[in-house]
Amino acid sequence: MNRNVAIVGGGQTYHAARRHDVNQVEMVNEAIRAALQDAQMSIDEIDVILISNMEFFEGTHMTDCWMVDGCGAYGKPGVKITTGGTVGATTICAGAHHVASGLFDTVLCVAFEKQEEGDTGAILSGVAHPLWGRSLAGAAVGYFAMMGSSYMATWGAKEEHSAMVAVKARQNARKNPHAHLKLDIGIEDVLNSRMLAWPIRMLDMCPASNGACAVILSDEKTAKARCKKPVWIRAMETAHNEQFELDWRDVTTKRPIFSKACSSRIYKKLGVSKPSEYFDVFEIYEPATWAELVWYENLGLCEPGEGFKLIEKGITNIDGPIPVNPSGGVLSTNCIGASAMLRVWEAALQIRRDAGRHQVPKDVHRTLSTAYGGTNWTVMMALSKTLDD
Amino acid sequence: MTARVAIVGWAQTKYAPRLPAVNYPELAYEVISQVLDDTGLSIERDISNSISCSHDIWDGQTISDISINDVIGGHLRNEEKMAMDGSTAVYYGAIGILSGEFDCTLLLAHTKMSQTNRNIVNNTAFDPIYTRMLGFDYTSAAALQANRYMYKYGISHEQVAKVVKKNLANAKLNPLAHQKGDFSISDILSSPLVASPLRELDIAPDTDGAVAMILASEEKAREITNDPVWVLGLGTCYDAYYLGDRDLAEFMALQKAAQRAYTMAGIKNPRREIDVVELSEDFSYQELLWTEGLGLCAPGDGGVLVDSGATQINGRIPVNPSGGLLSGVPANVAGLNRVAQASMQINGNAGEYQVGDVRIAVAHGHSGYCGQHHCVVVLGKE
Amino acid sequence: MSEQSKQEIFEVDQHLIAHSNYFAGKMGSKFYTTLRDKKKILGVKCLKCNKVLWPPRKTCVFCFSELTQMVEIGPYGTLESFTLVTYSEPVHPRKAPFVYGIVKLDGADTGMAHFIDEVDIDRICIGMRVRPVFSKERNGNILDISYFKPV
Amino acid sequence: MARKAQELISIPITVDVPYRFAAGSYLTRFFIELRDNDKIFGIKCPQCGRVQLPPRIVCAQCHVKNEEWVELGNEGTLVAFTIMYFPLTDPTTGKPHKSPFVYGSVRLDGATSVLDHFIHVEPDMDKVWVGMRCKLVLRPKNVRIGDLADIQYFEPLEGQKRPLKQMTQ
Repeated sequence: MNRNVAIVGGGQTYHAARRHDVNQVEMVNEAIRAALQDAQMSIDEIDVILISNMEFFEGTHMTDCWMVDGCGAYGKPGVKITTGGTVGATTICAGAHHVASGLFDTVLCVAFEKQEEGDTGAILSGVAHPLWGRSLAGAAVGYFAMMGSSYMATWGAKEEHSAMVAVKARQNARKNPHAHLKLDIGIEDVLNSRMLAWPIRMLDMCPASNGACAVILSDEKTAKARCKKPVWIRAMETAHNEQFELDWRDVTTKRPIFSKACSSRIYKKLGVSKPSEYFDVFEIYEPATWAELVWYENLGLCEPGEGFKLIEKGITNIDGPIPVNPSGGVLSTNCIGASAMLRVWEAALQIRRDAGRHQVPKDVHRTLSTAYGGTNWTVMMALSKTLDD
Repeated sequence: MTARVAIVGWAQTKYAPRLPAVNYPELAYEVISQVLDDTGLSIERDISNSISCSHDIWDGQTISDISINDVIGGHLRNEEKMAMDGSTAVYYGAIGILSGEFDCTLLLAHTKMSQTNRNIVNNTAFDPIYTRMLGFDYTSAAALQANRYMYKYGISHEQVAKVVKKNLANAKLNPLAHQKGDFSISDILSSPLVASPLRELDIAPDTDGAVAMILASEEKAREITNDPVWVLGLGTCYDAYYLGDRDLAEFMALQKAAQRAYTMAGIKNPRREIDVVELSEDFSYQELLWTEGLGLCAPGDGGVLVDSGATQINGRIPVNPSGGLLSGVPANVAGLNRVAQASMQINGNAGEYQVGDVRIAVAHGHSGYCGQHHCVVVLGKE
Repeated sequence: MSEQSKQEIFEVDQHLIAHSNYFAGKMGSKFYTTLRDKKKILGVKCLKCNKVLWPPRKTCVFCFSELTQMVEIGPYGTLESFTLVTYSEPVHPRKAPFVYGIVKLDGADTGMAHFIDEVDIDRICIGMRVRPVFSKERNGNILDISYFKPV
Repeated sequence: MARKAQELISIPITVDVPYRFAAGSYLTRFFIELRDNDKIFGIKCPQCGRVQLPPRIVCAQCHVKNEEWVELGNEGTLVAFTIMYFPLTDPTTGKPHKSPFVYGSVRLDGATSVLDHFIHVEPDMDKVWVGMRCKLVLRPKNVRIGDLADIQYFEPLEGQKRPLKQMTQ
């Protein structure tokens, strides 16, 4: 990047299944006002506004234009970028590009989803090719079920291990006032929840949430002048995957995988050899429990086949040596368009030590966030506390 | 701007009302493989990232870049999608290169308008709480804008028809255009009424097609071509959303987007310094309104400008020598097609519709109804 | 692929159908319950811009101020623009031909897009004074106003 | 002062957009072969040799144009599966698939890609396993329309036994 870019503020709504009290514009505005307040900025100081959500999830075309009032975008530059579930992170990348280009100093990135208003089932089934598998679509659950059965058959993990992930997420969420599913549950509760597609149960999956997140980025000069605790964007990487070959669900695959390709690129950029030591906190995009275990391995936090041992030993707990998703993650809050932005914002809060009750006890200098969407796509972002970290 | 970005290649399909033999990834691949062949670049070796440009609802697929990913070289690589007009791909692509993150970016815009109904698609761009149930679409909204504009400034039907006459005549020179011909003003004013004052010939026709383009950093551009087209200025701007929020005869957002692009390009007097303009007139009257917004004449003088013949292909400031969108360019593809057409003018490659020696060209795109978001790109020669 | 070019053209008809439900928000709800129950039209006042906006919204589009003060506007208004629509689509609640207009209600600074009816199409003009005709059966949506007609 | 909760209004709208999707040159040939000749064709990448399903214009891995058609067997191996308990709605009909049912990925003989479809076995973990051999069952010719639904399901080949080592639980 030609200029250093910092996160100088951010905000989010509380996330919930029902937000009958606000329309989409009003909900987005809540996050924006929170972000401006956090950054101690007025809307007049924002140079560019980037607005994103899952395109057409709420059945509305050109949502960015509709959001203009609530975002303060009237008369300002901006564009709408969409990349599916990764879009929140893509939007922060786009914001960083805007700042690094030298054309703009301060950028407001906005991401949201009001899932209750759209027909999520119908729109999700539209992800499938219209002539290839749409009649069987909506099988995101089936996809992660196959991942789970492949994981168990290959590595000898048990359903209890995925349940441990489900419990960790919801117990962490109880410490996060913004999270959606704050459940005081144990392993038995997960195993007794409704079977959706073996071995995926209701509590193995993410919820459908309403919510928004906004993050403000600035150049180094503005950040140092205006912000007490700037968090620096150190590297970003995007990797998509081809349309029809979805090998992630098969843990034995020998083919190059988006997640490993992307992490090895970002590690190379940063000179990381041992990610579990280099990064202090991970905020990853896990739409289902089994995906979290596969992420551990794909990110190199452990050897292949060892992911379930990390959760078993509590290593990824909020107070463990490698905390993963202290916020409660996507398993606790999934306002899809905003989910990937929340991963980055929650990581920034950890660096600032502003995460409140879900702050990890250890020192946090560096974090890694991942996103997930499309047909196995990811965007990764590394943040640091200082430019020397 | 100290660092510079260049357009080093582009390719377009032939435009047609309906291309039923190909699906949209195949349509996209046609232009992607052509632009790679023309520039001698390979995805693996040269392209650092790609940006596609389309809408899920037009494509009939959720996250529709899923279907574009393979043909654009997105596998294990960086691909992003603009859910806006194609001009914004140039804007965002150039910003990515200026950021230092990328040095060679493949852009794509595609739409098959024939596969759905534009009015139903565009109805969903109206807010669901106060407007959508009334059944508006871009054509009926544009008709309100046209009427307001013509009323406010006394623009005549003949003046608006002159845009159609000029563009469809220009299109005869453009081998890729599909709507073209010599029409008299009375032919145009007697074409079937759609939504007053707009008639069939006032409205860009349903079209299928795609455009691909490659942007490069200055260093990379020098390796690729001897004829780079430089991106000198960029500007975007959002306007108010609701139809009644603004006087539809005004163009604050276009004016601001243009001002940003001109300032960046060092253009002080657009009327003198710009040699050719390719703008997005989804509807005939918009060419007049947008020429005002781009500062080519005073507010309200769009009609006078077209009367003067200045915007003719051989005029003082030719507008849409390619035939414009009225000649048949798909929604969303529009802005990227405008940039490609303007680039052809810069390089002297526009064939029969070359307007002479072009040093500065302006391309324009807009998204939403009645110009809710504008994007202006200033291009220049070495 | 000469073999393929001779193939039949294969197309498949599908619909993408999504049942959505959009919440109006508290201010929007007040607008609709007032329209439905009292046949009154509310806007919202921006004290900073000194403008009254329709539709009501919690943030001023022009200055980003938070808005709270709802005020009654209309019912009379002035036609800002209009169009006669000649085509029909399934999304239209009325059969063509019909007229759309933008009406700036008295006391408001922004316009409302809606239907215009009971009007002689040859005599309709910008600047014409109009008033709303409310639907007999009102359900809390924008069609609770049936259309505007000349005063 | 007790305040009555405000009535919150919502506006239901059904978005219904019609499409006429072009299958394109590759899928057209695939569907016609399936519909008229009971054959499944994949497409082979000239560079990496992957035989891909569905047939498509480029190999995403090599970014080269695919041109070589390869006829695949109508038998294959189950590589992943799940039992769906969730009554998934078929978006093209609006009706739910009857649950529970088995749904899996089969690698047809000769293909690199897998094909996801229904597996016609009892929804019982002991009756289905990774590595199970299956064959395609097509709809009767007179009702085929040139669609993936012309494949009814995969059914297991007879005379197979579940391998002992593969205990799922």
